[in-house]
Amino acid sequence: MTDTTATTGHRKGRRISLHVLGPVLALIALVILGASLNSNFLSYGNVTNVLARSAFIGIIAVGMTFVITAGGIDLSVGSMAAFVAGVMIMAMNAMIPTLGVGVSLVMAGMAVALVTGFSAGLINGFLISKVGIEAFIVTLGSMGIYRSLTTWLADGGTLSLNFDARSFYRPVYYDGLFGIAWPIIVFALVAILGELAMRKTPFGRHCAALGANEQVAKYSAVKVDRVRMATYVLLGMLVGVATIMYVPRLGSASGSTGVLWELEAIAAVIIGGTVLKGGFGRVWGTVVGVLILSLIDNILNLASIVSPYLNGAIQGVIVILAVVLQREGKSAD
Amino acid sequence: MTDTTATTGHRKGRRISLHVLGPVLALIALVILGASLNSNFLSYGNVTNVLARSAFIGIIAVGMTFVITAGGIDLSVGSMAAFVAGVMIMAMNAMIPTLGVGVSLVMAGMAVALVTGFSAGLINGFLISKVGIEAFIVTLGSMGIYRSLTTWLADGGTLSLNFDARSFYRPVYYDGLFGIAWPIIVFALVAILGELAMRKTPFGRHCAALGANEQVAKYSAVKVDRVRMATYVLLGMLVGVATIMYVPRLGSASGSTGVLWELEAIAAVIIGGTVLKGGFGRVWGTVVGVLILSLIDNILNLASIVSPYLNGAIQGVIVILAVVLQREGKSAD
Amino acid sequence: QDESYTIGVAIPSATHGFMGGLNYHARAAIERLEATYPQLEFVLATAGDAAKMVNDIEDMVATRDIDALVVLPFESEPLTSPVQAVKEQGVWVTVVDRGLSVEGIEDLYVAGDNTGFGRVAGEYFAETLGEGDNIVVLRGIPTTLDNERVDAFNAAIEGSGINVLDMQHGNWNRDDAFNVMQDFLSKYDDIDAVWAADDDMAVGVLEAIDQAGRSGDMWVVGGAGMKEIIQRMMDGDPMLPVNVTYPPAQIATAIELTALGLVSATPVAGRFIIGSQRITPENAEQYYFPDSPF
Amino acid sequence: MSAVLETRGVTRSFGPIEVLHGVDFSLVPGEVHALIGENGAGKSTMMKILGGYLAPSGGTVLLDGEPVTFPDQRAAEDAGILMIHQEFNLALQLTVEENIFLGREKRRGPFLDRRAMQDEARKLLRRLDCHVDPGTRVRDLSVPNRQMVEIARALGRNARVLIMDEPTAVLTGRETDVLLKQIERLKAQGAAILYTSHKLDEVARIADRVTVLRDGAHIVTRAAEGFTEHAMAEAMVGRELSGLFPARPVPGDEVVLEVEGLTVPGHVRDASFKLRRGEVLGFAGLVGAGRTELMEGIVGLRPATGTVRVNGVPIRPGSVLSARQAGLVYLTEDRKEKGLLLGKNLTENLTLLALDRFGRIAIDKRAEDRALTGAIREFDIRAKDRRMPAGSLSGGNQQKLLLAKTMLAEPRIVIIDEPTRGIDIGTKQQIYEFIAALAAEGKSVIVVSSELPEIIGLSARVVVMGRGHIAGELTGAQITEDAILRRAMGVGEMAGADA
Ligand SMILES: Nc1ncnc2c1ncn2[C@@H]1O[C@H](COP(=O)(O)OP(=O)(O)OP(=O)(O)O)[C@@H](O)[C@H]1O
Ligand SMILES: Nc1ncnc2c1ncn2[C@@H]1O[C@H](COP(=O)(O)OP(=O)(O)OP(=O)(O)O)[C@@H](O)[C@H]1O
Ligand SMILES: [Mg+2]
Ligand SMILES: [Mg+2]
Repeated sequence: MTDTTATTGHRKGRRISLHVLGPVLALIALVILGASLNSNFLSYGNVTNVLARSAFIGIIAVGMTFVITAGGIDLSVGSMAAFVAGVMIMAMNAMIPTLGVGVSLVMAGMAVALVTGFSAGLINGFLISKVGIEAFIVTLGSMGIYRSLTTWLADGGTLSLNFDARSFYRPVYYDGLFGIAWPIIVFALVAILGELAMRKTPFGRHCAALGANEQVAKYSAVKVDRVRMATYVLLGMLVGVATIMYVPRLGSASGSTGVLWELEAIAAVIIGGTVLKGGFGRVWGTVVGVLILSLIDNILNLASIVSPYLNGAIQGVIVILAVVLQREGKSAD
Repeated sequence: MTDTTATTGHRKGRRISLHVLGPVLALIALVILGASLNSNFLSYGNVTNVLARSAFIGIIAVGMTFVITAGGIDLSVGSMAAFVAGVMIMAMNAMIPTLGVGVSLVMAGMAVALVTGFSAGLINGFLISKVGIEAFIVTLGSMGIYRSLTTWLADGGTLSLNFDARSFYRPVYYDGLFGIAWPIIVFALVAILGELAMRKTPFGRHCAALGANEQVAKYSAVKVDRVRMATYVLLGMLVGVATIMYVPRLGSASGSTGVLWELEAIAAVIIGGTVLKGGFGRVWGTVVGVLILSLIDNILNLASIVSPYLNGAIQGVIVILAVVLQREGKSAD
Repeated sequence: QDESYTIGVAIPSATHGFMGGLNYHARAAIERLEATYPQLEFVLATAGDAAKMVNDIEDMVATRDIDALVVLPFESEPLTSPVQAVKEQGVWVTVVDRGLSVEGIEDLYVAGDNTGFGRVAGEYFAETLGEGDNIVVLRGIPTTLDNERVDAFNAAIEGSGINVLDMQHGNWNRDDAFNVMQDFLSKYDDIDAVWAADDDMAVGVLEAIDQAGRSGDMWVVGGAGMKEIIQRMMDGDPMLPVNVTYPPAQIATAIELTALGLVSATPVAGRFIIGSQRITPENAEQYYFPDSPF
Repeated sequence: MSAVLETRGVTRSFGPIEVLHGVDFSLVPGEVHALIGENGAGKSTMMKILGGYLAPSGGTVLLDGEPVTFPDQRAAEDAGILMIHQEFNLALQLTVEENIFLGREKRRGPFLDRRAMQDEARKLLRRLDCHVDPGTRVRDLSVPNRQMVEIARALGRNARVLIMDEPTAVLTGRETDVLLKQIERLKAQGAAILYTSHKLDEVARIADRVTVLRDGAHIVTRAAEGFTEHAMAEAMVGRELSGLFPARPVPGDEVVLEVEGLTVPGHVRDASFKLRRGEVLGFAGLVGAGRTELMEGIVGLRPATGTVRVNGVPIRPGSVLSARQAGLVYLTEDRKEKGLLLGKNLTENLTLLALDRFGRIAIDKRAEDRALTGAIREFDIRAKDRRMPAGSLSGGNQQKLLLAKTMLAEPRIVIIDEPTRGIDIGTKQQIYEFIAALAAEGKSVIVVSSELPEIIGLSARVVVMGRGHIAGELTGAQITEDAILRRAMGVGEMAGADA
């Protein structure tokens, strides 16, 4: 067995470079492709659009990186986002009479979103780490639960934020600082903090240890349950943050909000080089993964070279190709 | 030493029993619930309906059990089923002028379905085991590819089997032998063969070994790549078989055929007690899992006690509850 | 008299605004009818795909002994044989909106007018725009229904010289439409009008245009008369000159007619096509239903 | 007699580093050939090359005089070459029987012949005097029993050449005897056996020839006859060795750890003992006596009832962290599954247990680096590259890393389960000195070991366990192999005890 790991170790030098470069190369290739297809691709407006849109999935995917690194999975994030958005909108609408439309209303809304996300994450985390149910099942279940609660809250339709409140809140998506839109700033902040947490803090280490070998983590005095729980709670909070950025964009939420976000977030994490079975995670890789996924969509819209029916196929091929570049890393898993 | 083994044996007995009983208990509880809600629940008609419709997901889930046991995952099965159905329908329509409507047409259609499923599985398997790309990514990619190829083949609409051919083919879903519908017979056959293959053949053992520890399997002269490939090919073939049962039922395929089947199949496998990270699989458990999922839908239709918006939530809760019963098995993973 | 009936209602689940409205109207109609006619019982099932809808219908027949079925087929082709089988068991069948692929199965057909939906919009474009004007189109989820609408739209603008720059799928979804429109705006400097083919998508499109600061450059035609959009039209929003009806309330009509047919001797069989109307700021008030979720 | 397996000038590099430098070696039928050397000398690497698990970077391997390259495992197995790995090669989720026959399943028609396999598995294990049920999952076996399964697997596959990499490292004397008997039997049947062990007495007992490796180079091959243990040790280490055990430190009076009525369900009944400041307390017993489980129960790794007091203060049951905060730390016997993260680098492994010492919010990487430097120096960890994953260290060096990891937590009481498993004689001496020094500093040490000489040489007091309870306690001159074994087997306590 020494050999095993040994061989891997031997390859590692070479692999790490490819493992690291793979997604980055894919990203660069996409940027070049985009720029050559359309001169507006690198325009300020387009770049801002793509980055700002990536922010929701991106913020969630950063949290997902921790969950997956610690050997878990969360399928509920998309519907959790819809639910959090719905609750936030309803709460804000309900608070207008008391708080009026203003900063305090927005702050209260944000607090509601964070608390709801936190609680949702806590419930997932509790069922997984304390009750001990397989994460896949818990989050598959809660995915259905949040999705249908949202539809129910919206009475099958759309929950919309009061028009005045929305106009007041809108700049949180569309404005920014020094010409950089808020969602981009928040995403960057979350990514940087996430990267630091993963690489520089005991929490990040513990996540990786837990995902690599739970027994070893336990024998090393890591509070396994607590760390696992924390990953889900963190993810829930980040879903809350993503929602705070999402609601001012269109001011509404419905049962179809956030459909398939979970898959996109997980895909971004894996494309970024995090190991699906846990034990190794890379936040900046996730950011690259998110950007790759957003760019593919953007380029397909900008290019219109093929039948739109085939967009999905092209997406699929590019995703696979992006990962082929890092296939040398296979043995690491 | 004697003490030791005795203890171990003792523990095992308790654990296995809960692990085993969990899903079965959940199934029994659902049957009792259903029967108490509606007197027609146990009628021949309803039982046949539920079993026959479980057959598609069930047949696929049996294949998925092998893939997951061997440490893999396949997200593409739903869209693969749509694609196979589309190709089968187009092929049958194209062959009517030469073969006429008759047994030979149906046989030819079935052969097309099997070959298409086989090839699709082979491609997945090849990319995963030979090229060495993460299964999650390959099958996420091929999920998009098959889905959009189907839409493209159908030109955005629906591919329909020629009406005469459909009338001829229809009994393959609706008729049966000794009052048992064909899909039920085929499902039962697939399940029994699957159970035998998993428990009684070297192939099943090798799947488990591969999922448990790839290096060990390799060092034990198991042909790791070939076994892994075989699981995906088997799954592809079973998708073909499921499609053969599906087409006579609905006679058509479109981009929305088989949406979320992958999630349902995976959920059935996990509910049945197979370990998501590989190393242990149980085909009969999967069958129980599939039945649980079908029954939940059926019961929700029987009862109409709640807002249909909340169906998803009830489903989610039941799925989680079904698995809580086997949480004692956690340590076994 | 004291004979009771069960009516099964099978509709797609509320995955986008229009279907949300449809679900709302279905439930509202059922509540109303249950209150009025105690001898009526309803089974409502919503499905996310065609196979699930067939399952639901099978369950209704096998376990609930329905006397009538109101179905809005998720897709026409796959539902045809199962509904036919239901019909053969002597159950009254009402088909809503999307026709079955074999004629003459249903007793009652209540539908919106998909061709009209595309045509009415297209006619407005042809009237208002001329040679060399540029438009972009956001399509729905790839389905036969979407194809019909787009084909009719294309037919209506044919010969007008209007230049369709691009068509992409916005999947009847606000977020998708927002993204697609953002990209259209990056890609094309000169867009005169947008056909968003659905008011949910129109919401996303308007937001994207607003963000790009090009509100003055183009107008948008959505469809199906969502209340927020109608309200904006009533307020005279220049970006929303017209809208086209495609009432989600048609399901209520269908359910009510079916119920009526069971409890009374009123002959209700036949075809009711609810044509697509052009909504203008002037007549918008007629189409404004503040209580509907859509 | 001509060699079955031979190497000529075999080299092997991992990346840029060469770990075997042109080794010539031969193995003839009917001999037991021992390969000895320090940790990291290249024994396992050499064995893996011979066993077809690793390809040499240079030189040739000859089978029956013909050069061969084995494309994979199967090829080597087909040629009758089998290997027992130093680190286990078992799939934990599978059962004993499944592991033994993995890749070689017996079948009847297309189906497995489970009955035949179960029977044969049982027979093989019985030959090793090991009574685990073939249907047990390997995960539920103790480390020594896993080793037995590993051995049984190799025995079951009629080997012409049997390569055994430290098969006895985890076994007690009794099981070792059983194994050595089996080796004699195979030898008599004409098999060639390549054998490694750090227990030089075993080598002297069964080897016909001995080859010494040092730093990847071949030093000498000679007949075992007349090659004393002392000479072997010196040939390995390349310098003079003094006495193995340091002087036993004198314990103080103050009780630092008090275990009272500890029961670990299914494993240990009602165990009570005390540990004093500056004491080295030995725990002896046969395999399965429950020593490991008792220790795991004490530090909160297993559900247990009873009380554990550190310096008079009870620690929270079930919490490893609070045990550690009270200064009580346990070093596991199962380094691969419970000790080290094999895919992670040395630093991450080293600091995992004591991570809170490297910054609460951000980890001080520079301090970690210094800790690694210190650990490498203090424990003589031979890593060719500081960034290599722990799994690439030689077995003995992994054990040293594990020790370093435990010590980094600066425990006041340390429980070491099998401290010198797989460690070469030179380093053993260092570790013994280290343990004695710890005690001399006023720390307390519990040594759980299956090597009686180690227990006897180190401890001032020995607790003997048998069948899940404490069977006796020996101090001073009472501590002899015989006395320990008698208590462990329950002789005198229970007439005719068989275990
Ligand atoms: N995969 C690998 N990558 C890098 N170095 C390796 C690898 N495998 C082994 N080595 C190095 O090769 C050297 C020899 O290791 P080997 O395992 O053969 O030693 P050994 O003699 O068996 O030692 P021990 O007695 O500790 O088991 C060591 O320095 C080890 O770190
Ligand atoms: N995780 C587990 N689940 C069930 N049984 C276990 C588990 N771990 C160990 N056992 C059982 O407990 C018994 C006692 O373990 P073990 O042999 O390690 O005791 P010990 O006294 O520490 O012996 P030694 O230290 O010599 O190995 C083992 O034989 C094993 O069967
Ligand atoms: Mg070694
Ligand atoms: Mg032990």
